Amino acid sequence: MSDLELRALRKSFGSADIIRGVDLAVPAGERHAVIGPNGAGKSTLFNLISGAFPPTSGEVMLGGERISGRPPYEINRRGLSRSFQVTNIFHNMSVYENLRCAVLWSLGYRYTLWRSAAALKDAAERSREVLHLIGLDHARETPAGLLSYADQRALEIGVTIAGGARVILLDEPTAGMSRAETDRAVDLIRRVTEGRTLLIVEHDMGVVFGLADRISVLVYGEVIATGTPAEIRGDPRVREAYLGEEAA
Amino acid sequence: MWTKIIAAAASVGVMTAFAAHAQTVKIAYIDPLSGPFANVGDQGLKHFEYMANKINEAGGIAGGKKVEIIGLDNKVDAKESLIQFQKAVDQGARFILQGNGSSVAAALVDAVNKHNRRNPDQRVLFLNYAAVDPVFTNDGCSYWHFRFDADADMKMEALTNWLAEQKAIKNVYIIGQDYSFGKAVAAAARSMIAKKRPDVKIVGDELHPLGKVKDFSPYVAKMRAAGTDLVITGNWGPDMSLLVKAAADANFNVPILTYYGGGLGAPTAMGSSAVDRVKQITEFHENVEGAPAALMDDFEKKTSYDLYYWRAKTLMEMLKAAADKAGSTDATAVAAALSGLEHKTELGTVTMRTDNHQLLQPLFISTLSDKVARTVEGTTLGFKTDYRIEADATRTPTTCKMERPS
Amino acid sequence: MEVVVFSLLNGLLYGLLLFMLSSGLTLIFSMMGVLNFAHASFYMLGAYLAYAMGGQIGFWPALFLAPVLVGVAGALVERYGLRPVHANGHVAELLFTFGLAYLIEEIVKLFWGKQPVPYRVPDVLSQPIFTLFETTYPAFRVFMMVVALLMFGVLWLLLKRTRAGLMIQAALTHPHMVGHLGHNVPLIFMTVFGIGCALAGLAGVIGGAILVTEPGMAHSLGPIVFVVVVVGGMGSLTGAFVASLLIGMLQTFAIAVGASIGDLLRLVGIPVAPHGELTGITLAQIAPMLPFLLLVLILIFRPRGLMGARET
Amino acid sequence: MTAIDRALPAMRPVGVRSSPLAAVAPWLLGAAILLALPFVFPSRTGFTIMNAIGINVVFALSYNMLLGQGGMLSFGHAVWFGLGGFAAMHMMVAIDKLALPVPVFLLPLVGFAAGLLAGAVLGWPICRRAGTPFAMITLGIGELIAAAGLMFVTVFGGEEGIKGDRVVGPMLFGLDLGPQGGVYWFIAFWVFAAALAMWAFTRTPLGRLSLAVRDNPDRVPFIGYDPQRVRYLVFMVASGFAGLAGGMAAVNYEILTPQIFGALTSGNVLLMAFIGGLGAFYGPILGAVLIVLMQSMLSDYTEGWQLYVGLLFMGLVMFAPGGLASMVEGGARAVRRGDWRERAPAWASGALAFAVLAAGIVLLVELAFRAHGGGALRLAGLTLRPGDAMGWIIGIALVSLGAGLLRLLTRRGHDGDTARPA
Repeated sequence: MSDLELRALRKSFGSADIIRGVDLAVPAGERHAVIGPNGAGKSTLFNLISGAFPPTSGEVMLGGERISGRPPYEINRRGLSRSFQVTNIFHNMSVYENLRCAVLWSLGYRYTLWRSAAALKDAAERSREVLHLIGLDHARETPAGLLSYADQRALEIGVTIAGGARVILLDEPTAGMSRAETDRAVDLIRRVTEGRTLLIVEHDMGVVFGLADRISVLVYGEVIATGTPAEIRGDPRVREAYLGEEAA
Repeated sequence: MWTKIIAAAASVGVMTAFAAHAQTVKIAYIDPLSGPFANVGDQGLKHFEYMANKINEAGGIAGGKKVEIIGLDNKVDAKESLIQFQKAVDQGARFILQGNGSSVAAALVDAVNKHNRRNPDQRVLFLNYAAVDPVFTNDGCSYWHFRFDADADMKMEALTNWLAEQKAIKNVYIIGQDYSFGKAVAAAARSMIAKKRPDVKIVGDELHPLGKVKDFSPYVAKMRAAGTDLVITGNWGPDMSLLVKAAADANFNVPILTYYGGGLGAPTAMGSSAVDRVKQITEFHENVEGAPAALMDDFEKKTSYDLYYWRAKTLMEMLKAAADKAGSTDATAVAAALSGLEHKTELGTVTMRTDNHQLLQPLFISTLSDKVARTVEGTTLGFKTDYRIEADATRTPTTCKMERPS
Repeated sequence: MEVVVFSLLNGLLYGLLLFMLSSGLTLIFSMMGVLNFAHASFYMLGAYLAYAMGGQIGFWPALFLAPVLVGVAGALVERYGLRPVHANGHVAELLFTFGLAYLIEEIVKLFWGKQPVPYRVPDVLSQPIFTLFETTYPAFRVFMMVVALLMFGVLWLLLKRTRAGLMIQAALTHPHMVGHLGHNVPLIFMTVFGIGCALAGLAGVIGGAILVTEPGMAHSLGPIVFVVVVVGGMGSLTGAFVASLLIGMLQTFAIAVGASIGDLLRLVGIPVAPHGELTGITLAQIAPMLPFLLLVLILIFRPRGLMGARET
Repeated sequence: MTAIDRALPAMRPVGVRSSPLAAVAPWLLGAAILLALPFVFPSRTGFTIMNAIGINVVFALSYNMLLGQGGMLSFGHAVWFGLGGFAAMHMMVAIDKLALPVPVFLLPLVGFAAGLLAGAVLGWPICRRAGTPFAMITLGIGELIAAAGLMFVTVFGGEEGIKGDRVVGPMLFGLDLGPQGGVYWFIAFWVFAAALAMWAFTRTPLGRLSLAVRDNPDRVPFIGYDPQRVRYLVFMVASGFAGLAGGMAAVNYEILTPQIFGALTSGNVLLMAFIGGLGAFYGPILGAVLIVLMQSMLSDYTEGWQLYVGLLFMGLVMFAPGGLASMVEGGARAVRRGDWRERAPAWASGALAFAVLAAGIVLLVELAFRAHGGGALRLAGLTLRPGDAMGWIIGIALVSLGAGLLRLLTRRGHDGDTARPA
């Protein structure tokens, strides 16, 4: 069964159709990449899936349950977590605090006000784990806003996966990074998404082809092809619409 | 500034040190000295300081003690007044002067009552020179509170005495600010008009929120539509100036009977729009027959205000008389002497009632005019007397059941 | 009939005064996102300056000079006060204007004292201009209406028909885009702020004479101006115009009707005691509070305002 | 517009690893100060002022819960303060009339419950918006409640308010609430308890999340929390503590008037919290102390105290948005880093320049105030009249000297006492 499924998803802003009927099924455990030229609607697609705004029509199914139309926090609680293209973390809070806030709900703490956050052993343990996983042990008490760009991106991923979501959406996690930083980021993504379902939007073709089990190509709000990296490389429509330009 | 704050903080600690000096009799004046009503508070303060000086020049009270007025800023806030009250007691003041705002007065009456009960050795008197809610000399009366201004009911009593003779007036419109004073004026007007002029119709009885109305033209339109011959209002400040201006703009020429038409700044704000239109009921205005010209000239020269609070003079003179009579400046002794005290002023004899500690004094209805001898606030306007009500005619029944100290 | 006609006239007058006061704030708020707490303080400055200058050079020159001076003062405040604070975000800006309103009031008291000043219109304008149902209508009120309508017309034309206006229009609806067009955004902000303040100053020159010129005049009008801007909607001059008239009429007619809450309830068939504490409250009593009720309701149910281009 | 600004100082991240002693030390110090104060200022005035400060400390801390912690700028915080106060006052009257066996000492809890309840009811629509619309709604609600306060005489007693007597009901801890000194211990207890509770709140999961909402409300839904819900809950708790402060006021003043709902009260608490500093938990305490002193003591010396408050506020908004607390923090950081010796000269010169500037401003303002009422300014044997040029010249010289010095110092890039916390 597919972990994440999009059915005839559409979104228009006024008269502009941004997403024009997308069908996509991502099986559990698959690393799936979405590529496409600028303005193809990749970020809008992520916003629809994560509930940032509702689709005009169509549905998003998570583990067989319809999640489209629900607010983002409910979608998150059902096990889907996303990162953002522009770093979206809590700048004035320490790295550790960022992570601890991100793990709370998944550990069953609601809007709790009768316990000390510092005394929650499981939250502390999980936060430390993630801290170690993203390699920021040394920066535990640093305010997130003072981290280097690459570290901020790592924290972005950490905040996204900290809650233990089954389905992870990463929006251009390596944008703006150097080669070496990108390699480290890919390695990190590989490790933190082990055994989970991943949907990733990425411009760096090296990353995409190195990481993804399957790839979908989004052009002008439509998926024109879905397949393994090899199939996509060989697809003439893809070459024409997208890869051709990239290669040139 | 910082040094001042530190000085202020330090003085909290040492203040008690000043308390005991009894050579001067300290009188705390608790009224707004900053904020929107600071001008009114300052005007009052200048009156009392001037009158205190007069008394000191004439040899002081109770065998040569000097009086000193201490100005304390209460920002017309009840809570802040209580803070200033405690400061006043600490500084050795056993007499409190206050007048602006019935809410403040109510808080102070209550505070003085509690204080005198809890601290019988440091009793304090509250000398109210302007808060006119009738409650202070009726259900809410206190042995420690003395009022030197006629209350809202007494002024209405006087107004309706005049109205009883004005047979041409058939329709009266009452408008006031939506708070205790405005309501008290309206209630008094309704009951007393019904008693003295049952033929007069009250064609409008309106309350509007305090200080929120910018354009009174709609109200004036209603007044005109109702065929109004006389408007009665307890409004003060901008609420009164704006009402008068709106009436003038609409060429609505009926008299507007006010409580505070001569209040500080009002003649300036209303200007010529108020001439022959605005009437006031007060215990004094500068063109009253018998007003001491030399005193008014000297007062204006020294303070740059017009003499407005005649009752400040009456109050200070009566305080002196009471202290002299008691031979002491102890609050309990002065209170006993003040209760029932009769006193002669240039305008007639005044009496402090024993049953509710309300001063009875002659009142005057006057109209703002541009043809008078003495003008106010540097304008060409001044008040001229229409009608005099004798002190005894202002007596109203009281519900006061005073608890007297044993 | 008489009451209706006069209520209309009075509502119109008050509404137009509100519009004069709030048009500048609409420009400022829409473009810079600054809900200027001190806007009514510039209105007060206009009144005081006109009073001060009127004594020297007469009313008519002051009518033009005072708003210009207020505008310059506004531009200086923007340049040396607001701009440095801008980096700290909207709350800091809001706090800045909050403090500024406080300071301007204190400074006005320092210069002109705490009492009302005798600011009057010239005799020409204080004559009655027409008589209706035996009530005269003073020329000055008509003059104020004409000025307000002219102001609306001129602003509207400037915004719709000139290059600078179109640019400001664009900035009103898409403030972040202006920078991309290569325009000098700080200069535009300063100019808009100055012009907005000048408009408030003009409202003060006229409003101060109709109402009372005293240090509390800004404080008492400040919140109402916000109501107009928020109810009218972000970036909409027409919205501010409509909202001003709406609030003017609402208040005036609420006074004219004079029914109590109990009366209204009984009108729709709910039998209640006529003089209870709640049911005895009349519309006239709560008239001045209606704008705030409107403000709260609009913000909760229609945050873009009546005609706003985008959410506040 | 909806995102609250990010550059205002945020609450300092609380060190998770700080030792137990470091966490307890400030509270021990606070308790010691509360115990010592009555012996330092034993006069009636001293108690009265300290009681007023105590009430405002709790009120300002509750305000900072909204603004400093939750990023909600409210212009109507007086509503909860007032409602809590009136609830406690009615209870106090009931204790007297019905001889209820409820100690007056516990009345702040009634205020807390009333504030919480009112915050829960009215907060529901209010918290549906954030940022500037939120601020505007609170302004509107504040005006409406203030007007209603005068209209409903049976509940709020009209202009003259409701009076009570605190010396009724059973005594707790053998404390006589009659004299001001007795009330002090009541106030001190509740200041300590409320501050501790509010500090504890910052450490709960909800407290941490409210920081997250303040920091970046757009991200919060994607970690599973509804930011609107977080704001609403914080709003309720803050209203509760404002109500508690109101309950303290009811006992202290024994009278409450609807004036309490006014814009002045709401504006004052904003001034206190901001001047003290939103960035540190103790900031509003400093602000409350300073503002109450200026309001109740400085007003004995000058009618211009409001102008000084305004100038102080504007100066901080422009040059030190972290408030007084940021200066304390700056000093503490330097001490921790151990470089305070190097910085001391810069601080001293900065303070000197500031003092010169302030002296000049004070001189000019005082002269200007005297220009209307007459009278001369007497200072250390020097008599300056507003009519003479002398005073003005000195004032202007001092201002230019101070401003010039400050400019020079900041140009040189000293991390002076006006630096903001990182």
